[in-house]
Amino acid sequence: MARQLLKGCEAIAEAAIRGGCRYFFGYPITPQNDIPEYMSARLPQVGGVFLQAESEVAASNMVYGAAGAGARAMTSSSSPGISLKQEALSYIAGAELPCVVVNMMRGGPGLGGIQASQGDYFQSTKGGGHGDYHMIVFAPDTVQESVDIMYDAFDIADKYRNTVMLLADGLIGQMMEPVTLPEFKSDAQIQTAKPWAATGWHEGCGRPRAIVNSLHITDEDLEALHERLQATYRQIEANEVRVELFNTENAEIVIAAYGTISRVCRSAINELAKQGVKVGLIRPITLWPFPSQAIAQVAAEQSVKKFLTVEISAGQMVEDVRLAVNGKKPVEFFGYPGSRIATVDEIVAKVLEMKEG
Amino acid sequence: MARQLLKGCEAIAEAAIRGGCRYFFGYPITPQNDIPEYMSARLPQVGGVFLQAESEVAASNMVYGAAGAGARAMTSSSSPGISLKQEALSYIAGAELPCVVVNMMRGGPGLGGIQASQGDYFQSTKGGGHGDYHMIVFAPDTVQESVDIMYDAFDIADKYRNTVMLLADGLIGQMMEPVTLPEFKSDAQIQTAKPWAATGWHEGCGRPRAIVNSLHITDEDLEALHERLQATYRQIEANEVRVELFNTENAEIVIAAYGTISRVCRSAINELAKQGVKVGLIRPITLWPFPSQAIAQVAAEQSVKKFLTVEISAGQMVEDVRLAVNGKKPVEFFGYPGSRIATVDEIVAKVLEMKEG
Amino acid sequence: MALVTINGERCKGCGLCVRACPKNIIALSKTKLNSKGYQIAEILDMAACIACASCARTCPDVVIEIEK
Amino acid sequence: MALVTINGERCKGCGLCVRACPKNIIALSKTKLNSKGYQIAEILDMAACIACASCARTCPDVVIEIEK
Amino acid sequence: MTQVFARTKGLLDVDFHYCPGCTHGIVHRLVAEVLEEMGLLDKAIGVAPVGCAVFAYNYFNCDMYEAAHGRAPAVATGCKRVHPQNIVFTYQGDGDLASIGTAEIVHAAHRGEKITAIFINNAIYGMTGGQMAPTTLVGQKTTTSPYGRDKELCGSPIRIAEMLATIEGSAYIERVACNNNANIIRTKKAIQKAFQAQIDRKGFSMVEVLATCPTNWGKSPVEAMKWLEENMIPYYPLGVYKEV
Amino acid sequence: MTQVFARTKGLLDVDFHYCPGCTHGIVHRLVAEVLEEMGLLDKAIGVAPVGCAVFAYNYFNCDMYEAAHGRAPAVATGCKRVHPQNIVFTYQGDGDLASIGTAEIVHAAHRGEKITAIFINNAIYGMTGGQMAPTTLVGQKTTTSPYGRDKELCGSPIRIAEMLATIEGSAYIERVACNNNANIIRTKKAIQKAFQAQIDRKGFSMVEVLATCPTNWGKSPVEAMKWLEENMIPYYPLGVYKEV
Amino acid sequence: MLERNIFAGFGGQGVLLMGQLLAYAAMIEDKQVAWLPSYGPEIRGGTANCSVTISDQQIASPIVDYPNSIIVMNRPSLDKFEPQLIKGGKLFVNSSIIDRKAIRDDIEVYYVPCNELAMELGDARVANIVMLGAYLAATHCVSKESLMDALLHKLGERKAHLLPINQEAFEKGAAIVKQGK
Amino acid sequence: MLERNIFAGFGGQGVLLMGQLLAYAAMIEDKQVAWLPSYGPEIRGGTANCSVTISDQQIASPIVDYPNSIIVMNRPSLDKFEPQLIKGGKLFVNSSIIDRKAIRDDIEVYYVPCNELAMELGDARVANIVMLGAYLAATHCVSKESLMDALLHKLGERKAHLLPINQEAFEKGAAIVKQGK
Ligand SMILES: Cc1ncc(C[n+]2csc(CCOP(=O)(O)OP(=O)(O)O)c2C)c(N)n1
Ligand SMILES: Cc1ncc(C[n+]2csc(CCOP(=O)(O)OP(=O)(O)O)c2C)c(N)n1
Ligand code: SF4
Ligand code: SF4
Ligand code: SF4
Ligand code: SF4
Ligand code: SF4
Ligand code: SF4
Ligand SMILES: [Mg+2]
Ligand SMILES: [Mg+2]
Repeated sequence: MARQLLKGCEAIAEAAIRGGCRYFFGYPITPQNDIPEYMSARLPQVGGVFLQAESEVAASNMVYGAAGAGARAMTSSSSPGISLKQEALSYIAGAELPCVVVNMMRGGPGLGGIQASQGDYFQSTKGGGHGDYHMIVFAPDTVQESVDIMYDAFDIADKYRNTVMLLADGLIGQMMEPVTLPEFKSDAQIQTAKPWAATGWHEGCGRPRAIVNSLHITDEDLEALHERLQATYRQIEANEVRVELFNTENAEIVIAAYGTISRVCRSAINELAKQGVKVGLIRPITLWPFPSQAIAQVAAEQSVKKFLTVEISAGQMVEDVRLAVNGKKPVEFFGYPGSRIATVDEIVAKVLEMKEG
Repeated sequence: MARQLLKGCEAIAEAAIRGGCRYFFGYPITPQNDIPEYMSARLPQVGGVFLQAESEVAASNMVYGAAGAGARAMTSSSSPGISLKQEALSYIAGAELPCVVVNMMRGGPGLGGIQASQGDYFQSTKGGGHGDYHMIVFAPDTVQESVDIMYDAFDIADKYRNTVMLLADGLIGQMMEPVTLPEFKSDAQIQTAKPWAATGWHEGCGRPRAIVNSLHITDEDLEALHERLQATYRQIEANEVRVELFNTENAEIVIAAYGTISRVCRSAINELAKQGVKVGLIRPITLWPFPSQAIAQVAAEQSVKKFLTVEISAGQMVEDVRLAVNGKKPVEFFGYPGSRIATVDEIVAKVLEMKEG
Repeated sequence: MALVTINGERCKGCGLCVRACPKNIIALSKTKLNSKGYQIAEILDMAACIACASCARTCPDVVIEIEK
Repeated sequence: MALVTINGERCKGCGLCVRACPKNIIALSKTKLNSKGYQIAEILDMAACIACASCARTCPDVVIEIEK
Repeated sequence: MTQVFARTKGLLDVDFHYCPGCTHGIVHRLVAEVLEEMGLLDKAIGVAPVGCAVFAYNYFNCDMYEAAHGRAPAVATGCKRVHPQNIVFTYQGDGDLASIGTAEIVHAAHRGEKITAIFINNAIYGMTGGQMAPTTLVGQKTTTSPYGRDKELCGSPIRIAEMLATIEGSAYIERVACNNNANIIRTKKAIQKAFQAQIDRKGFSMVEVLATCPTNWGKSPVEAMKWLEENMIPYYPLGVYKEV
Repeated sequence: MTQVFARTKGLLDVDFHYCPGCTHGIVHRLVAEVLEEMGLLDKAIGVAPVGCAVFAYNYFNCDMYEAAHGRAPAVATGCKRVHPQNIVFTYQGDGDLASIGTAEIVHAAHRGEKITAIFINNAIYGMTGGQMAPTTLVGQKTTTSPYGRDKELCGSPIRIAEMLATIEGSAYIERVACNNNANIIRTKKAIQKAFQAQIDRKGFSMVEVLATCPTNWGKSPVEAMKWLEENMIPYYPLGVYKEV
Repeated sequence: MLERNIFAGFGGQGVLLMGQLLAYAAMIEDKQVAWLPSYGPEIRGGTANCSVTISDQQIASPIVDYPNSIIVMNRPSLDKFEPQLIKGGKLFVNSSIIDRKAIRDDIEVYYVPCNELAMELGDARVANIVMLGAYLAATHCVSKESLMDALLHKLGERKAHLLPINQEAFEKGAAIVKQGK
Repeated sequence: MLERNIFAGFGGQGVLLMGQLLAYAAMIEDKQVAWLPSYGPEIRGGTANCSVTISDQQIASPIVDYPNSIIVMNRPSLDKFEPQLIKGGKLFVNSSIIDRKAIRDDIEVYYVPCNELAMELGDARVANIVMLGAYLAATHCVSKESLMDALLHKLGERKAHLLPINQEAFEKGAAIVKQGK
């Protein structure tokens, strides 16, 4: 299949459409405007609807409405806008609705800057909204991987009736790389049965009356919801973990990193290899569920002496790495919070320092 | 001093006023309505202002405005409302403003129910908003402790130019217990120097022009902000950790729990003591900064075989406990997510089971 | 003649039907409480009823039915 | 006589003053670029200026000052 | 004998949870009757608010949503865009629609969203225990205006029908009251017209219903009706504010 | 020689970051001049929006805030309540005020908040690269209405001045334009009156300024002015909508 | 000493107040106390209950799983709470409107016709105080004086004239228990 | 093969496009490629730059810390990027508007009077293509044919008539380098 040179945001938008997305509700914010802009031009061509909402709050509640109506709906935004969606994301979890959300992170806190950042790791993986819920969080490191993830995101969301988030630093969205776009999914693939969706109802229409709702007023109801959710989360943890291991065999030091910075680490690893230092890379592709088992396995390797987590944040994923390593090996952190990006040189130096120390 | 029988919410409100709060911006939501209601009656009596905002979003931005104007301002809400405040909380962090926020948690996700819950632990401690920032999070277990914390909350907020959050399950707010209220802080204590605040300016007025702002547009500016913030956080971690240890000496099993459920655990511990089982309790009073050191010390004790974290959530604080214990001892979890509350019997049984296993 | 049926179990004794009746023939029972403890509305003089349905229209709990 | 001073370094060559001048005596320079590369506005015929300040009022970058 | 008045099939056969004399019940019945009479029940999709009517999903005999506080118009928009042939309505209180949900209702109107909003203005936050609403009258005591609503501090109550009528996209806007027989009949007509505007795809429609909250007003249901007549109707004039 | 026109002390002596011909600069100057002339600079506290005017805090010679997108009225409220004797104003774009910040501006007006909003309606989202605003005209092409704004899909543009004028708490509401000398003078007068309303504690005041965004309209600054005259003014009639 | 009580009844029966009065009296006596309402789901109407824990030591859990005493003012509350009472615990039943007897035989039961006794005093609203009188006569959890102080505090100046009738109600309730002995 | 390039200049000089053309050409040749704009702070105007990494293997970091080649279209870009070039790297300077020479002597420098050559062709807008011609003549990073294909793709049908002038511009740039040799 022919490769195309596409900007990350545009590739993501096209992949979403080919993966079945027909409803997009969004609000402008840099650096993800190419997604809504692309959608506004493209969705009408495939019989879909693009709507610019009055705010991120409204956009995410429109997604709730469209998802509850049985559609494949998504929204995208960047950090401040994603913060505004937290209530709705929690409602979507409480109502067990499937949808897809893109967060093209920028530097925070506050208005911050639009520099590349991974400062929203915790917000995305631990639940920025209230209550006990999880989103399935994917963190691609290339435009092609963004496409591949987005293409299947709606299937996964539908399967678990859960939000799928694509979490990327702004670089991924602004970068152009050659990509191979997959074929459009067929209508049959797209139109999953959703007997719980609000579509208009009458007695005898073959399903119970739909109530799309996140209110679970009695202890019993709320408990039942939590039991369903936790069961779903266990299933997701069992089925959906994705991770890439690179050079971990016989590695002395293993770096954990995701997204763009993982590519910088890869360069550093190549560099170190030239110097005869064996360094491996664990690249979580799903941030939740987190590839704890894979990390624990690597941590159990004799050869592995230390871990280093590199982030474009002040040390967030490092906690999950530490939890996975569980004290078996030291886990260090290197990175800057959401403005500066650690360079190959810095990472090399850090690794060499760890090797000495 | 005379004890008074007060509802948690009312006691918190009165303590805030005595601690210097003069501006309250809120929006109704159960189970914290007693706070704004009390404030609406009481603040005008002390020359303060109560304002019911049009939403939680507005309320938190009014706090940003009032805090930026140099005032001691607060807001309070409950889970869904707190989710709506995430953007503003991130802005407040980015602008380095001091303020106080109460989250009287309820069951989530979504509209959930108003049952007692601790489901917002992650949101509060890891940053529910975007970007790398922290709030100082207090979790009282009695009405008196709520009062004591709230009374000093504004001092701490001012000291670090940071948000202080009081995080409690709804029970704390609804419960009545005898409390001793502290005296009103003096005006001198309340009116900390805030040369950065917007108060009206002219050349030669003795301070630079105030710019209350969370936009840090250049890499250098954003980096400088992060350096300041991280330095502040390290200072807070050094100075502000609060934790209560109960019966940890020679304990075989140590329970970690905060808020109301820690009191249930205490009953369980008393019960177990009667059966000759030595169980200790670590009760974090600050959830961030987390008492990791204290836990690590306890984990290092010979006598301690296992840890048990008990929560009214699906297992959130347990991660911080595991990080602190760092693999030295097994850390188990018991609890229900935000509806049912583990009973004394259940905790006793769980501990006995751990003792066997 | 009209027949007004009040579903007593669902009546909440709010008295709005009493106010609405142009014929003043509805009253809250001094004696009949339903299982929730509400005083039930009663028709005092069915013969005087003109089946205008004012009572039913105002009843917030939709407990009144009318035939003619 | 009026004196119109244009701060060339700050002018962005937007041409709004050109449009605003009732006397049509302002034009963008074909030759003078400032350090940011903008064509600077120039007064072609200062004598004709009536000091109406239309140009200054419309200048978005507040680069025009007028004396009389 | 013929049936003069019977319970509509638009309502499920369950008890309302509302307080005695709460007018939410009256408006529920009217909406349900209109849906039934216009043959819309199998096309209708309703959106319950956060407010005392939060359980509306248990009462209307059609597919329902429960939306986040104030966001019913956004939820309805998401639904309507997916099912343009269905009839989508929101049912919202004054805290929900006129306070936290201001942006959502204004922009549903602005987009000319083909939905219908039933707006229950009872001048108070019912569910949460009687706090001040943007519609609370000046001087009215509530749990967050314990000294009476102070105009200097929090302004005069907002008139939503008038405000939304200025927006091009709104096709039908009327304010009614459910205080007596005649007005209840008018309320039903207004609801009919609002749904008709949606069917005709003319744009956004809203019916503002002046309502009571006996519990939080601290009045008997009958006294509450009188208070509504004497205080609310003068400030909130009834009538059609927009019809295209 | 006497000074006929000089740069106001209300502006700091720095370059604007705006595009060539962007009318934000004109309105900045007018606000700054009014503050200086009314002797308000040492009392004034401004709130910059998120939008192209985000850096307004670098330009106005008084204490300033930068607020979250759309929340300037809430921030201004927080500030004004603490400093009732100060003069607090917001400066907001149409994305900021008429879209995401709808609830905040409506309720600032509703409370009769003693603040002044300067509202720059340039029919587009400038800063983020020319997306559709609620004020974008029907048919206007933007980066999110690439086929031109479709009335059926997203309604007709919202008229904010008219809408806010229906609210009791608003004391002064005027719509002006900055397209020519006469209108610029009128704009300045409107800003004066708006601040005066605040000084007199009459309530909320707002000046809506029809403005251009040459960059995102894809027009030269001069063409943009013409487009404003030919397209915006007819849809957005100039005038005083509220004066108490 | 560690007393765990549950007060339960209909919304309007003043059960939350009963608990508060007891809690207040205990505080006057310098005891530790925790009053906890069940503020449950946001549904209107229905039953209300609160628990009051009194101790001379710091109170660990304020949640009452195993009450020493249960005071039930209506039938649903009896049905719900009777099974939770500890063995040997005390059950106070408002026999005016509860039409059944206790089922358990491993507890002490007191039947108090609260509404009737209150009506005898001409004020149905003091039924809860009647019950408190009975409760205290049986448990001696706090002194009568402390309870009267608590009552006075709650009534405030504006309603201080209601003290006598409340006192009478209290005595009537207490008498029932003393008679029973 | 691993080529790391930085293209830099004023906003209107088409530097992002230069990078995209190179990236597209590399893709046509089945190479791995990553184009990364510096999309920096949300401030209007100022300079623009992008980096293009080309490799026959998977590209690890798309961020270019040490470029092999630097193409600068204005003076600020020269000042900023010259120090970053690797030893022995190639520096392409738009000598039409850059008034200084390179400082370093451990690099290869090509001075290309892009604007003048473009003006010779009567279209100032093709200055960037002139530069691309020079760049490719020196680096042979992709073939001329691939670049022309890329150009044709970018121009699209509507602007296909502009291909000849672009080709000429390309040749003019290439000639400068070849002459220099
Ligand atoms: C985000 C959020 N804020 C606040 C609440 C709490 N809340 C529930 S209902 C309600 C107001 C209800 O008032 P109204 O809309 O007037 O409806 P009514 O009960 O009067 O019918 C509020 C503030 C909530 N559930 N969610
Ligand atoms: C919560 C949030 N959403 C979106 C943005 C992105 N954003 C920045 S400016 C802007 C719109 C600016 O448009 P407008 O208010 O019309 O101002 P203009 O630039 O046209 O003057 C947006 C959507 C943001 N910073 N924060
Ligand atoms: S139908 Fe009319 S007359 Fe008959 S009882 Fe009802 S209100 Fe009275
Ligand atoms: S209106 Fe209905 S609920 Fe109210 S008293 Fe009459 S019958 Fe009963
Ligand atoms: S002052 Fe008036 S006449 Fe003179 S140059 Fe300016 S616009 Fe023209
Ligand atoms: S209006 Fe100002 S910036 Fe524009 S050309 Fe004239 S002087 Fe220059
Ligand atoms: S609280 Fe008010 S609005 Fe709510 S059900 Fe009761 S009477 Fe109705
Ligand atoms: S983008 Fe538009 S509004 Fe923003 S500075 Fe440029 S011209 Fe002005
Ligand atoms: Mg209401
Ligand atoms: Mg704009």
